[in-house]
Amino acid sequence: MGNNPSIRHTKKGSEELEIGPERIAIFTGHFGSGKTETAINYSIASARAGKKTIIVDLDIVNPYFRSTDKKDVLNNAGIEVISPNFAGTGLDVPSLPARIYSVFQNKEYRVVFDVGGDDIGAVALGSFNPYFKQEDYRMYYVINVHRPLSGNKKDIIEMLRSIENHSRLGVTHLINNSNLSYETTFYDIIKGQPMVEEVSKECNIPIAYISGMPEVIGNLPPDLKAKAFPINIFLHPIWDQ
Amino acid sequence: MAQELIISGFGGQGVMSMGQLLTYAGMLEGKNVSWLPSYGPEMRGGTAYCSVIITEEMVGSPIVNEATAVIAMNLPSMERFERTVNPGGLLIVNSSLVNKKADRTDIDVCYVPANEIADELGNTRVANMVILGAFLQKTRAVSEDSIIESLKGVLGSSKEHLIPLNREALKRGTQSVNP
Amino acid sequence: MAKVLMKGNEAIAEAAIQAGCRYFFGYPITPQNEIPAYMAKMLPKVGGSFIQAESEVSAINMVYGAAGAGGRVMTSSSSPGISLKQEGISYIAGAELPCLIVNIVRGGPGLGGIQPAQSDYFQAVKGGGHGDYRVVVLAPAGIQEMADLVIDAFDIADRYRNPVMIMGDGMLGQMMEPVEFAKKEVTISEKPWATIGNKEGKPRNIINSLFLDTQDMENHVLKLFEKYKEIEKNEVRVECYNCEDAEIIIAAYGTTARIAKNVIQKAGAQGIKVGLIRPITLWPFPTDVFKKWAEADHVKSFLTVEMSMGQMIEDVRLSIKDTKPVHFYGRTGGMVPLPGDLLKEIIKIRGEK
Amino acid sequence: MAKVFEKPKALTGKPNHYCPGCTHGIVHRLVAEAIDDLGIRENTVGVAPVGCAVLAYEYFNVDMHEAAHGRAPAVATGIKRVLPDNVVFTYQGDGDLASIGTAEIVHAANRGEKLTTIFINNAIYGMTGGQMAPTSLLGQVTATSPYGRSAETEGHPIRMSEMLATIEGTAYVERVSLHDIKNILKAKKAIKKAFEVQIAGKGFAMVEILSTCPTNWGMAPAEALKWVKDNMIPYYPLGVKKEVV
Repeated sequence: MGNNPSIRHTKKGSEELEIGPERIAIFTGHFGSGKTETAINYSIASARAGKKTIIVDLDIVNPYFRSTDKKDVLNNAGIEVISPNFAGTGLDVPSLPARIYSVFQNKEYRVVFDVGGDDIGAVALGSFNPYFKQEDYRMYYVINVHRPLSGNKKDIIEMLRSIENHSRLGVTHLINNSNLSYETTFYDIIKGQPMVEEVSKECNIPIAYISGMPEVIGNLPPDLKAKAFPINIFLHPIWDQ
Repeated sequence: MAQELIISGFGGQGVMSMGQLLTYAGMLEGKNVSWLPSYGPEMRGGTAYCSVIITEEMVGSPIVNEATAVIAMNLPSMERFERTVNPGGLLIVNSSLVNKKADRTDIDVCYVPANEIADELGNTRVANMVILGAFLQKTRAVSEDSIIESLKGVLGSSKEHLIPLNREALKRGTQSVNP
Repeated sequence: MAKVLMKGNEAIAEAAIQAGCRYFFGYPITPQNEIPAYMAKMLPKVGGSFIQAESEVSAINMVYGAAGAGGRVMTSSSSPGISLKQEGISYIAGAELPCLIVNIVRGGPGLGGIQPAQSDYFQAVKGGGHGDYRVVVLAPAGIQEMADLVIDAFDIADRYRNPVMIMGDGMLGQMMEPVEFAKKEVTISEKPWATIGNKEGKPRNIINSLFLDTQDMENHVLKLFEKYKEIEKNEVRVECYNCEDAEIIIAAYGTTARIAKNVIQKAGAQGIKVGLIRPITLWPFPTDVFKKWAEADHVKSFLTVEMSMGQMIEDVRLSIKDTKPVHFYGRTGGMVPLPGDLLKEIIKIRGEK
Repeated sequence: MAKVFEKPKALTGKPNHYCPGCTHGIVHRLVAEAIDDLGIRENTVGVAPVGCAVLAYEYFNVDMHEAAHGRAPAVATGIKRVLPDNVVFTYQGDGDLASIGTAEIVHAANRGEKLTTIFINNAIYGMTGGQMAPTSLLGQVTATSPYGRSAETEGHPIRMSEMLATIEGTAYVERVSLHDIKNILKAKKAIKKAFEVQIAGKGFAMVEILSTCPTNWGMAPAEALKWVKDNMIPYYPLGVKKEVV
């Protein structure tokens, strides 16, 4: 990754996230890529932009660190949350409520799907396949190059294809969310960009956003094609709350 | 006197039942008693032995490490337990199967041809009763009547016809040694 | 009823039948095989049911089912088998069901050997299975006590709706001593919570240990621990022997306590005053008794004797908060401490001061 | 006007948690109807498994036990020995019955325990999130068979009904499916029969029910039912595998 872009500190602080035109946004990606944080921030931005928003926690894989954990914050922002029946309880039955179907009927809402990690989590999308076929959606694939099994182009593309196979849906946009959690610097994000660009070129899928914490992302060079996606971290381990 | 004895022999020589008869007889006489078998692989053909305690005092540990008496029904038993007899104690050897003399000189050693005596009575299997008779003669640990009483309990009514034979074996054992 | 001469294992089985136990589920393992054999023979004669299960795992789950249905039920095994039963024991404790589990301990870890040991102490008193729970653990030192404790164990289990364990060892299981069964009337308390069919108009009974809500789960455990506090208050059993003027007090249970008693007599003959505290309940542990004797001036030190590398010694030290030295003497792997060696250890400890 | 659709007495009426299109709900209803039809509700004790049906004790309006994973037949055995005159059933999934609890089911059947077992075979682990089940089909992609189940490395899918039919203590085994109305009616008859066999004291009875898991299969409910018909039934042929008259 010797490609060291010239850094110009042209922007200061966070900027508002500009959400896409689609009614249905699906966030997929590797474990630990930052899907849930992106989905939560995306929902909040959507609500701030004046849209009636529902977030569907479709994570049937991970019992912790899920959007349902932030139900109060989301509800306060005017966002409805639909969760698996036992999310946040002591039981790991991943059953989904029938209410999920309502989001396909009522078109007034913008719907954000927070999908479970990897291709395994993406399987659950398959049960709604006939509905997705009926209208436009964006399926974001969130990439963090600083994670095992997504540190090179081959692995990233393999997972992308596998998620598409399991969910029976095509990824429409990429998000570069290369981060090292609390220790993320501006350079960590930028370091991931050339690889995400290669993936974009090979798969012919545009990069929609580069995401990161506001204080970091504010310094993006202006010549990048992707939009900045400032992320406020909502999911903290309990000892940090 | 308190008896802490080890009875040892091949599996099948009746060493366990000899110990149980003694223990049971001691209980009938109102003494404190315990019976502890060796168990495990030895049950399947090797040396089997049991520890018996008959005493007026409290029975502490049921294990006998320092014996007042040892009954050795075969050679391996004598080799293994001869050294555990207390000085001045008693070693009874089944000389039908052990053709060796004991090394110890500080103990009382009796040689009883138990199998031969039992054969004379027409049943090798009462060799254990013969040697038990010898033990009673030497120690007076319990009475012969108590042993017969216990035996009745073990044999049950269907095998009561075996009592006279066992009583005879016990008597022949008694006669085989000096008091 | 007159005294009879019985093996420890047989005495356990007979006592259980006399206590009204009618269901036994087990799997063969040495050195406790006389228990299932006795039960297989006797239970059908008293209208009970015996199953040699396909595994210890199944056996304990049959116990779980039978206990939930209101039956007076037990199982028995030895160390490796008890390890397999821990899953079920945790469920039974979680669902608050009464039952008796007998562990005739053998040497370990692993397959170990069949000779007597006390190395399952931690497993028995500190949990064994998963989760926050306690099992009442009774440690008899003779055959009469074994029989008496079996009968008490069923009552304790019913009173607190909690599994109770009898912990013996191969020696206690295999040895014979006279035992007398006091013929007393057995009254088994009502079990309105048992799943015997949901009669119209009555609340439904559910035997369960699953909680969806973490607060409910915590509340359930807190309730269990309220119960354990009651057990600690009411059920501690201990024997003190020769402690009144002892300079060294031995802490030992079961077989090792019997050996200790022998040695105490021998030491006394040599002018060394040794006492014994013998916990009969390993849980609840007789903490207060240890504390009391630790405060006595004449007691200079404690000596814990176990057939393990030293497990109960931790509870002894916790009980007296290390206010006096606590020494350890033990043999493990099926070896039994010899009285002579233990006496030497006592003489050595006395010389060190 | 006569009511045509009424909640069975043997269901509590508590809304169940199963995913849309999951066939657990149908089976619960069929079991409850059989209990009602036979008039045994007050005399029945059920055993719930670990798996998606872990909360079955909330839905069946009979006395219930919650068993550890795979152990339902052992728990049911214990109950039945204490209560020989009661009707005892287990409700188990494929991981519970055909994997971790194989020993328990085989030996309960072999002892001829007078139990009724409802066996849900949906070829996947639902609760833990779509892992390979012992009954997953060859080539089936799951979380733990990402390249498709291969006979070489994962072995062949296990046919429990055929296996248990070879056991002397088994009195009745039938495999049914829920992929259309006609088959649902057949399933209902089979479930009722499995209770009747127990009541008659004939021995062990089991109904294997080919079921769906739309969420973990990643299929819409209708697609899932079609998948049962096209893929599961050819490997798991329907019908009575054993019946002792």
